[in-house]
Amino acid sequence: MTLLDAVIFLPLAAFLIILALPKENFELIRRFSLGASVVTFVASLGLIGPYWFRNPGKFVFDTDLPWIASPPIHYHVAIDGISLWLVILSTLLTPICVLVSWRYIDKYVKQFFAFLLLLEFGLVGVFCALDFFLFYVFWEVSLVPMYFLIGIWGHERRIYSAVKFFLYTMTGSVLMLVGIIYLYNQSGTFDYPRILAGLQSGSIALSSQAQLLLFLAFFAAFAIKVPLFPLHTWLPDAHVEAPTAGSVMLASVMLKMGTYGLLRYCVPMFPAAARDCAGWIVTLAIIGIIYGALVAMVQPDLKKLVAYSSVSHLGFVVLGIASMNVQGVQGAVYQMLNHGVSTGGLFLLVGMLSDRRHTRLIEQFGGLKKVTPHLVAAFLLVTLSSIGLPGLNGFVGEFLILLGSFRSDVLGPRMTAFAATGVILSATYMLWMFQRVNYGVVTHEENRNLPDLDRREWTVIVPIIAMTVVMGVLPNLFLKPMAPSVDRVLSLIHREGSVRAEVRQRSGAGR
Amino acid sequence: MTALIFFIFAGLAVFCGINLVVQTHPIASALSLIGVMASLAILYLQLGGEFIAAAQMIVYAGAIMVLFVFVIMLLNAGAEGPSREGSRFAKYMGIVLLAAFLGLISFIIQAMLPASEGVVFGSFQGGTAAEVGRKLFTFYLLPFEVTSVLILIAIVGAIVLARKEL
Amino acid sequence: MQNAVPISWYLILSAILFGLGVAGFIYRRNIITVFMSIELMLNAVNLTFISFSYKLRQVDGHIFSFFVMVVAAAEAAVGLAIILTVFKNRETLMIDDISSMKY
Amino acid sequence: MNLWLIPILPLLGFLINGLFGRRLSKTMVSLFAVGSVALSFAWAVKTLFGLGALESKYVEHYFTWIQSGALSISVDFAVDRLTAVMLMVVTGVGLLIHIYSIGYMAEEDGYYRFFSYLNLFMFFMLVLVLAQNFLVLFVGWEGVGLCSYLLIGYYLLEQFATDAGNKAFIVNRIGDFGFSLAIFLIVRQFGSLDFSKVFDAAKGMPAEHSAGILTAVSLLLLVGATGKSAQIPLYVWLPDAMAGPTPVSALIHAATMVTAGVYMMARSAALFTNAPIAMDTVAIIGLATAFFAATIGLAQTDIKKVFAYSTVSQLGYMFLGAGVGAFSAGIFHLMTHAFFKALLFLGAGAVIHGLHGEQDLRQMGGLFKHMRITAITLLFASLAISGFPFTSGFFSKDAILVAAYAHAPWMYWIGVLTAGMTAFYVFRAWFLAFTGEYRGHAHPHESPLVMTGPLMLLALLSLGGGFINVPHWLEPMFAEKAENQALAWLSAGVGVAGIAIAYVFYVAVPGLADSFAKSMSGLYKLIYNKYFVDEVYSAAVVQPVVKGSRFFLWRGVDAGLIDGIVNGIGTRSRGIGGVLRLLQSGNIRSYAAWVVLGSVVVLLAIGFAGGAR
Amino acid sequence: MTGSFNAIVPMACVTAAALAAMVAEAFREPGERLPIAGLGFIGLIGAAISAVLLWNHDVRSFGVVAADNFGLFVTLVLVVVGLLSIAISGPTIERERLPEGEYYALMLFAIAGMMLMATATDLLIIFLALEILSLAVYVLTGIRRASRRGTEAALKYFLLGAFSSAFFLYGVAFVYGLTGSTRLDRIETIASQPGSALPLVAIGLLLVGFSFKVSAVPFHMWTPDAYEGAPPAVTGFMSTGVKAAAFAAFARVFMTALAPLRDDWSSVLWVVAAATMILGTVVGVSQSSVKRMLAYSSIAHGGYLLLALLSANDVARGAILFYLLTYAITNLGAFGVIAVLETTERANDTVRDYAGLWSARPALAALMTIFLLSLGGFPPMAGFIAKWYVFSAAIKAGYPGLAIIGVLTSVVSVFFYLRIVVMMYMRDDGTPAVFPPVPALAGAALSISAILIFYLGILPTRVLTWAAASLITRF
Repeated sequence: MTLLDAVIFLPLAAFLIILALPKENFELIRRFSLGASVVTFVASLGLIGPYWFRNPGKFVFDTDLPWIASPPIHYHVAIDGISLWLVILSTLLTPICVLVSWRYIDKYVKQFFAFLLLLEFGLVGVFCALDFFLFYVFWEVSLVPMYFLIGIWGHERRIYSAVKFFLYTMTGSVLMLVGIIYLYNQSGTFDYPRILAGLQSGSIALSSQAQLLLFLAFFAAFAIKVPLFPLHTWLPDAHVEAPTAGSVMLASVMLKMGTYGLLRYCVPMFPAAARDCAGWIVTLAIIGIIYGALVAMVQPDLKKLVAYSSVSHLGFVVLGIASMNVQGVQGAVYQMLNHGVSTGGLFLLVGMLSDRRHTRLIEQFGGLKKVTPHLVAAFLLVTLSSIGLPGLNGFVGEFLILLGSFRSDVLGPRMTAFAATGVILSATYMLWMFQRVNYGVVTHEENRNLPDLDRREWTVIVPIIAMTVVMGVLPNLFLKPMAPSVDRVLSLIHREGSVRAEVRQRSGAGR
Repeated sequence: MTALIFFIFAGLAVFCGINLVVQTHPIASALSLIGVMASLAILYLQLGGEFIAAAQMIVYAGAIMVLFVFVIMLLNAGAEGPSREGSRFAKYMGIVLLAAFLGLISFIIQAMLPASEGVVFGSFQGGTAAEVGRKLFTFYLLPFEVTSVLILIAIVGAIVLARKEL
Repeated sequence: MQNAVPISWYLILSAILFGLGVAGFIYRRNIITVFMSIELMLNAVNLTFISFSYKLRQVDGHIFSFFVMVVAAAEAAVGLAIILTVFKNRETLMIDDISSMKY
Repeated sequence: MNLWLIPILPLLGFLINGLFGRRLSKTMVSLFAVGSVALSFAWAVKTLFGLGALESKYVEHYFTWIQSGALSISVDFAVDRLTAVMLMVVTGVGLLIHIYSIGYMAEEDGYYRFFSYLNLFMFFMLVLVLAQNFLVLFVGWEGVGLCSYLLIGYYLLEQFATDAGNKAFIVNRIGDFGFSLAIFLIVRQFGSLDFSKVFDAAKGMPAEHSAGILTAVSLLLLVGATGKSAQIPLYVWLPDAMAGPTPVSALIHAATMVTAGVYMMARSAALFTNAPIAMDTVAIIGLATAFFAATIGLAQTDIKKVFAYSTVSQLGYMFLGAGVGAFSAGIFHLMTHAFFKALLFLGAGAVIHGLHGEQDLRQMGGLFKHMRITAITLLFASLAISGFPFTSGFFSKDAILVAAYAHAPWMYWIGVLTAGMTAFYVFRAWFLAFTGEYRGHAHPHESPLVMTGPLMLLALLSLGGGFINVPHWLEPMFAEKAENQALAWLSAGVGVAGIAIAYVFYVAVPGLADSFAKSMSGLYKLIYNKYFVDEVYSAAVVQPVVKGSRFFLWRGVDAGLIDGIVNGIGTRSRGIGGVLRLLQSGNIRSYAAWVVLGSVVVLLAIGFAGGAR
Repeated sequence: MTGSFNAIVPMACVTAAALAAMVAEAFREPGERLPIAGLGFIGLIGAAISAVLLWNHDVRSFGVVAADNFGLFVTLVLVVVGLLSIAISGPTIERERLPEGEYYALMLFAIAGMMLMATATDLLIIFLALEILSLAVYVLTGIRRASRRGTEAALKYFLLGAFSSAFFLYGVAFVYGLTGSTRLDRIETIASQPGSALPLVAIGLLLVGFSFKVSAVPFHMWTPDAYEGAPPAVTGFMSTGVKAAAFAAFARVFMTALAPLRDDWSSVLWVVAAATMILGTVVGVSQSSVKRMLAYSSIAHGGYLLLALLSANDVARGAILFYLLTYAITNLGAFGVIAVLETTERANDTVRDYAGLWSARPALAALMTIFLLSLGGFPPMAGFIAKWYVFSAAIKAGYPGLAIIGVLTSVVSVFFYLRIVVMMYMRDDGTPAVFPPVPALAGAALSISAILIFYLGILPTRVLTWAAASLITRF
């Protein structure tokens, strides 16, 4: 029983306890969920320890217990410098989501918070699991509560969106399931490190065609989750219809399951196939970046705009991963966190606005700066972080990713230039939106007396703001612990001789 | 002689079978079925099935068919009316499928037994009541007991479904 | 015996009768006749058993057809009871009328 | 020497005012805002004195910012002679403008907001100036852009102000796009972003290797510089940026931020000088911008717009200077421009302030008697920008023009022509505002001392700033030459001629200007409407992108195609289901037929599989 | 040839219970309430105990009944089916005023028949067992005599069942003719001789007969109608029990006796399995009656089982057994919820009727969700492990294509399971539906099912080990 186990199972325990709480006592339920999630968060901070002090680069907090005897399925969890931050991101955002739902959720309160904690359990689990079977279980476990969060507490078209979300992601994940089973049949184990070692040593021999198909099976699941163009259309719907907490968890953490999967499983296991497909992946990612930005620009709905911006931002992450060098990958991981913080923050703020006005249409706002200055100030900061202003978090990620892709042999300068236009476009749509919402005169009477941030909302937004600044100014706090792990992943990716020598030299210079 | 008997009764059986299918009144069909059964009983006898031929007449034709006729009478079932919209699929596909099915089975039977021996009356005499009884109560004891349960179920079922009160 | 009938002819006869049973099932519209078609099919099977029994010089086939008869009797009891309840509910024995549940 | 104090002080001012300003009195806000900049200025002065002659670069290392693989980017500040000039300009002019703003902004609400943004700007500008590597420079670069955005949109009730802010930011982003690609290229080539390392490596490169890569880097950097310094084709944001409060125009859009491009090119001189093609491009862009902006300036009626186009034009000069290799002249002009252009704007601000917000020259006139200090200080600034002998502009502009002549004489001639136009339109503005009869309806009054004080100080600098021999000071950094007294006098003469023509048009023979404009109405309209560049951009880029995104990408591809396919699979499979369920006809006979069909198929298939055994 | 009687003890227990139920009913005073269901429980538990005692002993009786682990596992599954079915039958019997004694007796007889079918190693016994369970289930289907749909369902089921039995029997006849025996061991011996002349027509006809009972496409036509018309408890019973028994026999025949001829039947079964999975899910999507929808889902699940059967490797055997167990629990749970919700006034059978169930009966809605998600194959529910096991078998056997069809159809199937979930949780408008109270016994059964689903989903090792150990004995 390590600290990690505690972090994984605390939310589950809290979930079960909430189920036992009396359903009329809203305040108790809220307080309990808050307490539980905060405790989880604090516990998860302890996970940084080994990375900060010794920085082994390999998996720590390793727990490997047999779960199902035959086939040999283990409860095998551990984290490295990459998953560490994603775990912390999940645990950080959960209490925030609890807080933001405090008053907004007024029916089925108990179930809401229960689902939220169950979701946390699933998400944390996904990032820690090292057994494919376990991974898949967590993967799907996280799906169900989100489905309910959207479907029960969402807005008008919630059902369509919830079902779309569910089916879309499930389609991908079942293909991954086939891949997992196939891999098991070849290797006789579900243990990720062992499979990896087998693939590396050649003791699990796969034809290149099999590798390609397996890669695609895994890729399908992850690409839908990311989501990569053109598999993204579930995302705007789900985001728009979800309650604020749902949108936040979805955008901030759930999408990262896809990119995390790519980085952890897809590419390191089948580097050759990944390299073969890299051109396509990169093309899709770049299309996603530009396309998402352009479509975001013309959205009339705030949440939809943010949702499409996620498509764009996640395109950057995929780009970073596909560049397969140290800057690209570090940037990708960093951008995952950034996007979690910034887009999470945006959804929180948009949620606060729509709580006040019960609409998310941009044209229904305008002139808020005079009415709710604090909220708008926070909004501005988060917007700036989202468009990658240097000094705030978004910049570091985008910089590293683009740098990585620039230096990568897969992408190179020309592709990178295309991708970098996304930076221009992001400024365009975000600032335009910001202007329409906050500047000008108040055009709708209803907006004239909106309340500014209250104490609870301050509590929600301050951590986000703090994170944007800290991550922008001191990125090394985060980069340093992840660096050895990223190096490990990269050494896996570049393990075969198929990499052209000059390329290796070039990326070696940067390492 | 054997061949003659075969042809007569096989022909009768097929005729009655066709009649069963063609007749629109259930009583006519029932009587045709009894005809088939009787013809088959003769053929059974020819193949050495003394016991089974008797059982065919007593149990099948005698008991089961009487039940049928009884129900037909009870329900006062008349001739089928003019054809109403039924299953067009069944109507058109049926005959094709049937032909295919028959052809297949016959082909397979021919292929299976290319040079089968001729049937000689009396060359197999294992079908006597004694033989049947001996085997039935030793080797086939369990199935025999099982059928008792089967019949019990049939009784219970029939009662449950058909009893008056409730 | 030159003019003896080969055993396969018996089998083909049974196949024809089986086919006629199937035809009756598909083409007859009165439920009772349809049910009788099933009996015809069972008879055809019985003939197959007996024929094989002759060929194998075994009594087992006879016993099988005896069991088939028992089964047929049981089926008849239950089946006719079901037909009775259907008739009570609908006052019809036309099989095409019994199709309220579909799709 | 704690260089970090220089930018951090304004940042503190920003934090205090930004977080608590709402609750502080205006006095306190001004105290923190101006005080922090004053301290920063003082600390800068003290530091520079402490560092003395700055024979070599002085570097302070603080912490590693980004460490990724072998690439390590640290937050370092450095001072060399170039930085020293910039530091003084930024903190000095910045301080004056802060003081001025106390008066100018006194009536505005959101006072604290203004000062906090201004302080934030100072912070980023100083970071930009002090940066010792490209990325930190980039931080400052984007940061000042942000502040520019915020301050342009300061009057946030006005649609055009916030539009202008967006435009500024986005156009700058286009420039930054190039800049960031340049940074990537530098990393790829040199493995570092540290100025010393990169420039040493660049200098050490054999020419045949260096030309291509350095040209590429330089051109990309140039893209960034054109964005920030409002050069063709990205100048369009600057005139609109005048929507911000006037002190902002003075500080950001005249004196400091817009010159960042020039500074950056001067900083990267080691790259540019080895890339002749890039240098020529810089010069041509600068020259073209100078000329075209000047022509536009001829016909503007908004006093701030006139000065805005003049800023664009003057920045063109600086580019020209850089492009012909006269970096020190460029920086020199940068400094003098900071003085006189800040003064022009502040003076214009004083006029606007005195007229309660009126900016249209046609609504002014005869203001000399109402606001003498403003008029006189503005006159000095106008002289300086016109290159009137022995004013600051005379020295710096001529340094550039002389260098241009040495590079290519035709550049010189265009430059001189532009100088004439500059003199003309600046004095046109001055005459229209201060001479003749008052045409407006407000009650003009002179500004308080807190505003006129800075004006007077800047007037002094505009007049005497030319005697600060910046080129000499920068000599160790940029090897330079080119002295030609005759040419200098010639261009000064053209300037004086421009002033004279303006006098004729607007004072001596009133009405001449109008008839002249009428006689050339086509050209006039073209110029008055700034060559319709904004319209062309809008029609060629903005509208297609927005409309295309809305109707093609969003409605078409996203909702139509992709979701169409997805939902299509859904409805189709439901449709298939709907068709297949019809097989379930409810009819027993049909079911039986299916069973038979199945049997036949099974038998046939098994027959085939078994090879008809 | 009699040998030990032990192998038939489990079914004897159940038969005895059935007889006891009949006797009890016969001696019941009008209006008196007797715990007849309790008799059923006793009999079933007796069967379970005897099955457990027989575990690993590989006893056989009469040469035709083999109490090997495979059969015993199915027996235990059938015990579970029986217990749950009886438990959820209460509301229907009560409401429809059905003859309690006969109802339970028939159900127990059917279970006995199923057990016999699962353990039989002789085609004749399989046929007789098939008839036993079929006859009982026909009657149960039509036991609501006054219901038009119930009787129609019974008629359809009966006629088609008898029709397909004839096909099956015809197949048995051919097998007999060619091997001189109906015993599986004998058949296998002959089948494995090189150039064996075992008639393909026999295989085909047996396949048709079994396919009908497991409602594989295109022999599935009776299923939706019969499931819709029968009382929900009976539907649950037949969708699980009949399926389990039929699959056990199907597997026993095809995985042992006809295994040597695998090449001949595997391609047909491939197509049948694919068609079954696809049709079951695709048509299920367009249903509005919950029972009908679950009928199609049950067809699809049959497809997954066929996939395991087709794979015919050691994984597949365990997979079939585990799948049968989880499917039995899950599906009975779902039908239990339906049974509980039915009222005399309202069938509450359309998807729309489930609107607002969550606010009215949250526990019931939660249970239904668990059942549906398990049917959809979601971790950590048992259905996931089961599906995973099946696909695992398929991939191992070299049928990745079918496995992909399987996973994709399971996605589609999730769509229609979700429709119910959507209704229960997300549609809260409209008039509040009237839902009857939940009887204690049924409620307990449903809760236990849910717990079992989680148990099998989270800690499946023990049961998986049993299932994996249940090899079909070679004779």
